[in-house]
Amino acid sequence: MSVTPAEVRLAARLGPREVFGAFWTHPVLRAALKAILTIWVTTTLTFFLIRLMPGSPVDLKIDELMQTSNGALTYDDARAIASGLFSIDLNAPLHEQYLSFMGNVLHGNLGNSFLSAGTSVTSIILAVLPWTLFAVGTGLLLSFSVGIALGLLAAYRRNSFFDRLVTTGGSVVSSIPNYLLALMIVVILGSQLRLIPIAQMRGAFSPGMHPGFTLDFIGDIFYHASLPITIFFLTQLGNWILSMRSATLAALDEDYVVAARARGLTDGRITTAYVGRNAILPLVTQFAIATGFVLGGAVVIEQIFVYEGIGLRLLAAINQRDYPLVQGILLITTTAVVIANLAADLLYGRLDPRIGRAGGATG
Amino acid sequence: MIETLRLLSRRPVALIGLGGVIFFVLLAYVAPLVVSLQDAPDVTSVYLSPSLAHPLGTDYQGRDVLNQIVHGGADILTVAFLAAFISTAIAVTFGSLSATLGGRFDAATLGLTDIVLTIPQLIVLIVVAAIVHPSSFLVMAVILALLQWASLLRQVRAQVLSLKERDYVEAARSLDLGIFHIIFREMLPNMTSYIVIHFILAMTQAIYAQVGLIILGLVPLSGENWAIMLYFARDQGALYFRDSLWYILSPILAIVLFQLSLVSLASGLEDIFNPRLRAA
Amino acid sequence: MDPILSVQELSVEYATRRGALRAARDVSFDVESGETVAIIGESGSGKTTLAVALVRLLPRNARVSAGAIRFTRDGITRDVLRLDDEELREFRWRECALVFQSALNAFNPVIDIWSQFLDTARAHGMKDTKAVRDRSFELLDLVHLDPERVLRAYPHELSGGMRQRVLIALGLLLHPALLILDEPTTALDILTQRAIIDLLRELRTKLGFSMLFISHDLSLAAELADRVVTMYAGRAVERAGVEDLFYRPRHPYSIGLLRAVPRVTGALGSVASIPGSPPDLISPPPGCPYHPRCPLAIDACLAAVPPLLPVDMPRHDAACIRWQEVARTIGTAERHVAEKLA
Amino acid sequence: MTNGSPLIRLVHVTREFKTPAGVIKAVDDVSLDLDRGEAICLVGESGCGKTTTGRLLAGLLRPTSGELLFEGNDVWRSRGADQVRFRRAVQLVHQDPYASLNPVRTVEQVLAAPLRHHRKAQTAKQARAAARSLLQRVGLTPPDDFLHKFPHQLSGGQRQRVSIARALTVDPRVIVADEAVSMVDVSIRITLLDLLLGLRDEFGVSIVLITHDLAVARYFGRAGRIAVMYLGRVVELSATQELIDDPAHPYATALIGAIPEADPDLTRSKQRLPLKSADVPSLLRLPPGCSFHPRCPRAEAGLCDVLVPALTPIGGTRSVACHVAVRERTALAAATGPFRFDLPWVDIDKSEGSAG
Repeated sequence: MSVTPAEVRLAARLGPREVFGAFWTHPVLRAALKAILTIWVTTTLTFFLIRLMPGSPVDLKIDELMQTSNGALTYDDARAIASGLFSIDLNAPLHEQYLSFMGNVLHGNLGNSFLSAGTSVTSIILAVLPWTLFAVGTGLLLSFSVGIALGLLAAYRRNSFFDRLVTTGGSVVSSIPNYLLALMIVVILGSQLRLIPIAQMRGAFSPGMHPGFTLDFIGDIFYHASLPITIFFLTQLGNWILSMRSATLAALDEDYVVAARARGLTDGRITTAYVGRNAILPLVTQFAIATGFVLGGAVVIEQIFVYEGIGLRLLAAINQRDYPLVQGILLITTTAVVIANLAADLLYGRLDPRIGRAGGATG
Repeated sequence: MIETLRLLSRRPVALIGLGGVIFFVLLAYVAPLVVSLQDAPDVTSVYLSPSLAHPLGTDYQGRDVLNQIVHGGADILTVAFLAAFISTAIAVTFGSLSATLGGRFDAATLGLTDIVLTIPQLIVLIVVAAIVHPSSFLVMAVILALLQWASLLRQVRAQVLSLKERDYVEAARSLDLGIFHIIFREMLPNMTSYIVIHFILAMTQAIYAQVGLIILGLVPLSGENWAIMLYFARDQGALYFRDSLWYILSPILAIVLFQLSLVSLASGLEDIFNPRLRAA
Repeated sequence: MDPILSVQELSVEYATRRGALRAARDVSFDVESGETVAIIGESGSGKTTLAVALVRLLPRNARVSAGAIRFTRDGITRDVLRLDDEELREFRWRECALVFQSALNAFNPVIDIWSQFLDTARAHGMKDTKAVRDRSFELLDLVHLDPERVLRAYPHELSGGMRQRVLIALGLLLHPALLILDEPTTALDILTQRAIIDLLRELRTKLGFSMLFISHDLSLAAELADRVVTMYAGRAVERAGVEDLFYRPRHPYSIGLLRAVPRVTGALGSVASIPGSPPDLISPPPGCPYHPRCPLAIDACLAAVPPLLPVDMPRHDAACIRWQEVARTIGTAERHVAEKLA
Repeated sequence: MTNGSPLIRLVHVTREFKTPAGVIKAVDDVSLDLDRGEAICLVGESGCGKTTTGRLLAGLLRPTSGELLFEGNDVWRSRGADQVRFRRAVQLVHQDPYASLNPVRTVEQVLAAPLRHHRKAQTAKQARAAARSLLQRVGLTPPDDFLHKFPHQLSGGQRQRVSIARALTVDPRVIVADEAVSMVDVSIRITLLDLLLGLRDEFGVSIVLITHDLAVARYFGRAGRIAVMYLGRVVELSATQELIDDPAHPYATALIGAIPEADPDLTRSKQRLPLKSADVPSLLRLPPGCSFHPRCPRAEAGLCDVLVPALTPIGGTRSVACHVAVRERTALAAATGPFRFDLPWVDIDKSEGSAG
């Protein structure tokens, strides 16, 4: 096969930027690249924040070590001990510290916790992360499905009493910060009316329960997660209702819906395949954004309900200055959110043929 | 402006929102000038129920709750306003620059924006706040702003991109009216409504994040504010006492009502500025 | 024999903040079997409102305030305005298919074309997928498209002309007696428009349905129509056979429209716009709505709305009290109205 | 009509656009001259490059290659005063009357801004007086009824008149009207066209009317020329009446034949040139040779699908870019073809490249 001059020129120009450019234009690769870049930026940011801030955790630890030893340790001794604790060589130049840190991260080694020496950060995270994902995921999915149904209904019965009730209620509840709603539940339903045994519901599951696929255990974890789930459900519900309502209203005005009615399609088919399917599209992307937001909110919620998830652990780590753990948790949550976004991107491509089959140029 | 107010007056929700916002601004900035701060503890009157002397009861140290509510708004509102201002300024400046300059600057801004949008912002905020320990309004506002400029930037950029292609902007270019005319006379007036609405929503976000951080105790606690009241209410276990109801509910309601006012004002304005409604 | 479609004194109102907007008023016309009727008028003349009112697809803020729509097929006459929801659903598309102005937007963007054919067939009780498929193939062949490829495609993968043809094929799926086309070629290029016009003419001869099409484009009416209804400010102001309307118009507005459109070939003639602009439909002028723009208007034109009455030719009606003056200036055998008027 | 010094010239201008799916040539090797006071129409279907050509003429787009000359100077190489002079000399009237005026500015603001900016009016009072007379000129009378109106208070036709008045604030030499009447009501199109023609007669303004509607082009350009474009190229350029009566390019023939006429006898008896295909090729995948050959009933294998025809003079004011038409018409005129040497070799390279 002969090589045309054009191909030679193309080959010569395949520098990093061209390769990067090619990635950037392909939708799936682009989403993946963005995901990796996001994780890298967050990780790097926290690395430098922890080491370079005035009064950084490393300095604080050194101070703490010197103080607790009542002068027995010199600054250098304390620094050496801190070095070991952070599992980085504080004497090495910063870029080497950074490279070795990133190397460890790539190998899945997030270091060890300060406090419980010898426990890996990874194992701590693995113990608490599922509970948060369970509560957040259940709450989000519930609010998403209920919100979509109510939003659709509200749009169909535009300006009815039901519509006003649902939209006003939804927007009021969603403008209340979720942790304040949590506080109100604790105060009013828990302390004042004593309808909910707040103290019993702490933790991810009851003491003495054996994890496993038993009905008891599953019931128990739902019992313990019920308050966080309720909060995530209630505070997200309004957003879904309002978004779905306006997306449905927009879809109802579309020519293809009028055309479908002109074709005599049944209302059921029009609602599901013509109105609903198109209205839900923009909400898929919103779902990913909501994941990040709700996961962040979980920190405060878990604190209020004392639910043993990653948020509670993160705060404990912050208060105990267990920085490797803080860093690890941040990395993992970022990854989780980024994956959710990636999934949403890919799902969107599948749901909307106009995106998925890019390149099929119109005439 | 007058037109806006006239339209506003026809929307009860927006009007209630506007009234609420004005009420809270007066409460936070003017009322403290009238009512002096009473922060002396009085152990004989802990957790009193509402009465004429203490319309909202007293706290765990016997201090008047209403007095604290009056004095506890300014900090929250100031930080929220500053944060919204900074993030809006960043978003508008870089969003329009990005759209106007295009090329690598645009690509870089857009890439960064995409990344910031994907990061779980509140968690990063918690970690950053824990490390930085923001002790001044400005630092606090900057940290909050740094995490919320991204979505507005994308929208401003999209707006400018679309405005740039409008026929009337092209006409202004070909009439050689100059870049200042194009930006300040042709484009910005078409974006103000949009920016105002997002400014208001940015304030609600800043309040959400700010109060959350304070309740978690991640921000140095000094002075009086609604969020600090809640922090101490939790810290002192007031959540679990039956007679502390008003002490806890007061700051919660203050924050919630202010948020609600902002949100209804924003949605009212949105209705008003919506060209479809306006044309009708 | 009864006409397929008979519209009598139809009025449609939109509720707006400023008051009731009367988009169509006392409009009457018939479509006979096998006949093509064109409704022409400018934007705001109420012609699109009329089209959607015929299959009761008006937007929420609009309602039919008076009149009757009768549809007759195989000796059975139905009053469309009295059909209940289920009867109406069955009536739509089976008796009367509506081909929309913008064919791209008439298809659900996230479903492929085959599913949209199937949806339509199933909604009208055609359960046999194989039969639907055969019928779709047959129709797409008729409109000169590759059925295999088109049925698998999503709407955005087809060009504007192809989508318009697919929509026409879909319109014929259930053998309707009447095809309503709303500005069927407005968004299309000239050569594509020509292909669609030729296609419609060919299909009409082959399949023998009636057509009602709605357009601002006089030349389309000249091409396709047997009879023409001119609309102005929501009213039918003239109703005539196509030759009568183009060569022997009896309403000053029809003349104005004819003079406003230059020809590409043939004599250029005298071309001129109609002075002024269409009236506000919420508070229209008293009397004849056209009088502020009409060169022949007299005081009597302000007194009352002129009814649509027969003029000096058979099956030709005009809503103008001065139609005789019009006839005097135009004559009865004039080829080019515009030249005569110059 | 190239009488030595045309006002504006496009010389072998090409304009490419990057799209996600690849680079397209919206305008490919177009040359066009415009004299003082001339009315020329660019006609073609969507995607033919007529709008891009108009924007290139107005200096709003930079050519990828080729030159735009204004009074003999290369606009994109000139600086300072020359460039400013050119900018104001060419003004645009857009298609969409609902998008061409800023919704938040009154008619007076729209007209006063350029008057004040370019020192044609020193005070607000002078600007208002000038705005009044401009409104009068474009037929918006009495002007005081319009000065304080916002665009949404005007009809489509009135907005187009304001757009024209706005263009006149800087005393332009050329007005490029891009589909300026296609979105206004049928009944008032002719007055708008007459208004533009009046400006030409009164001030000697040259006018480029871009339109998809040959009937409009014929009316407007009855004393001028028409350039027919297809997929980025000018395929025929002729005096209007000649082009209508006797089109040389098969595409022009097909187009004229295909247009329905507002006259039942005329339109039903029209001669039509049937095409081989109704599908317009994508600009991304242009066929080699003449881009019309896959649809052209007169295309010759081995010629039309290989060589790109250049726009070639065939006598009088006429030029056509068609191998077959050029051969027939020049044979008719008993002229031998020196034109073969005019074939642009660059394009032949390209067509071979894309064929291989």
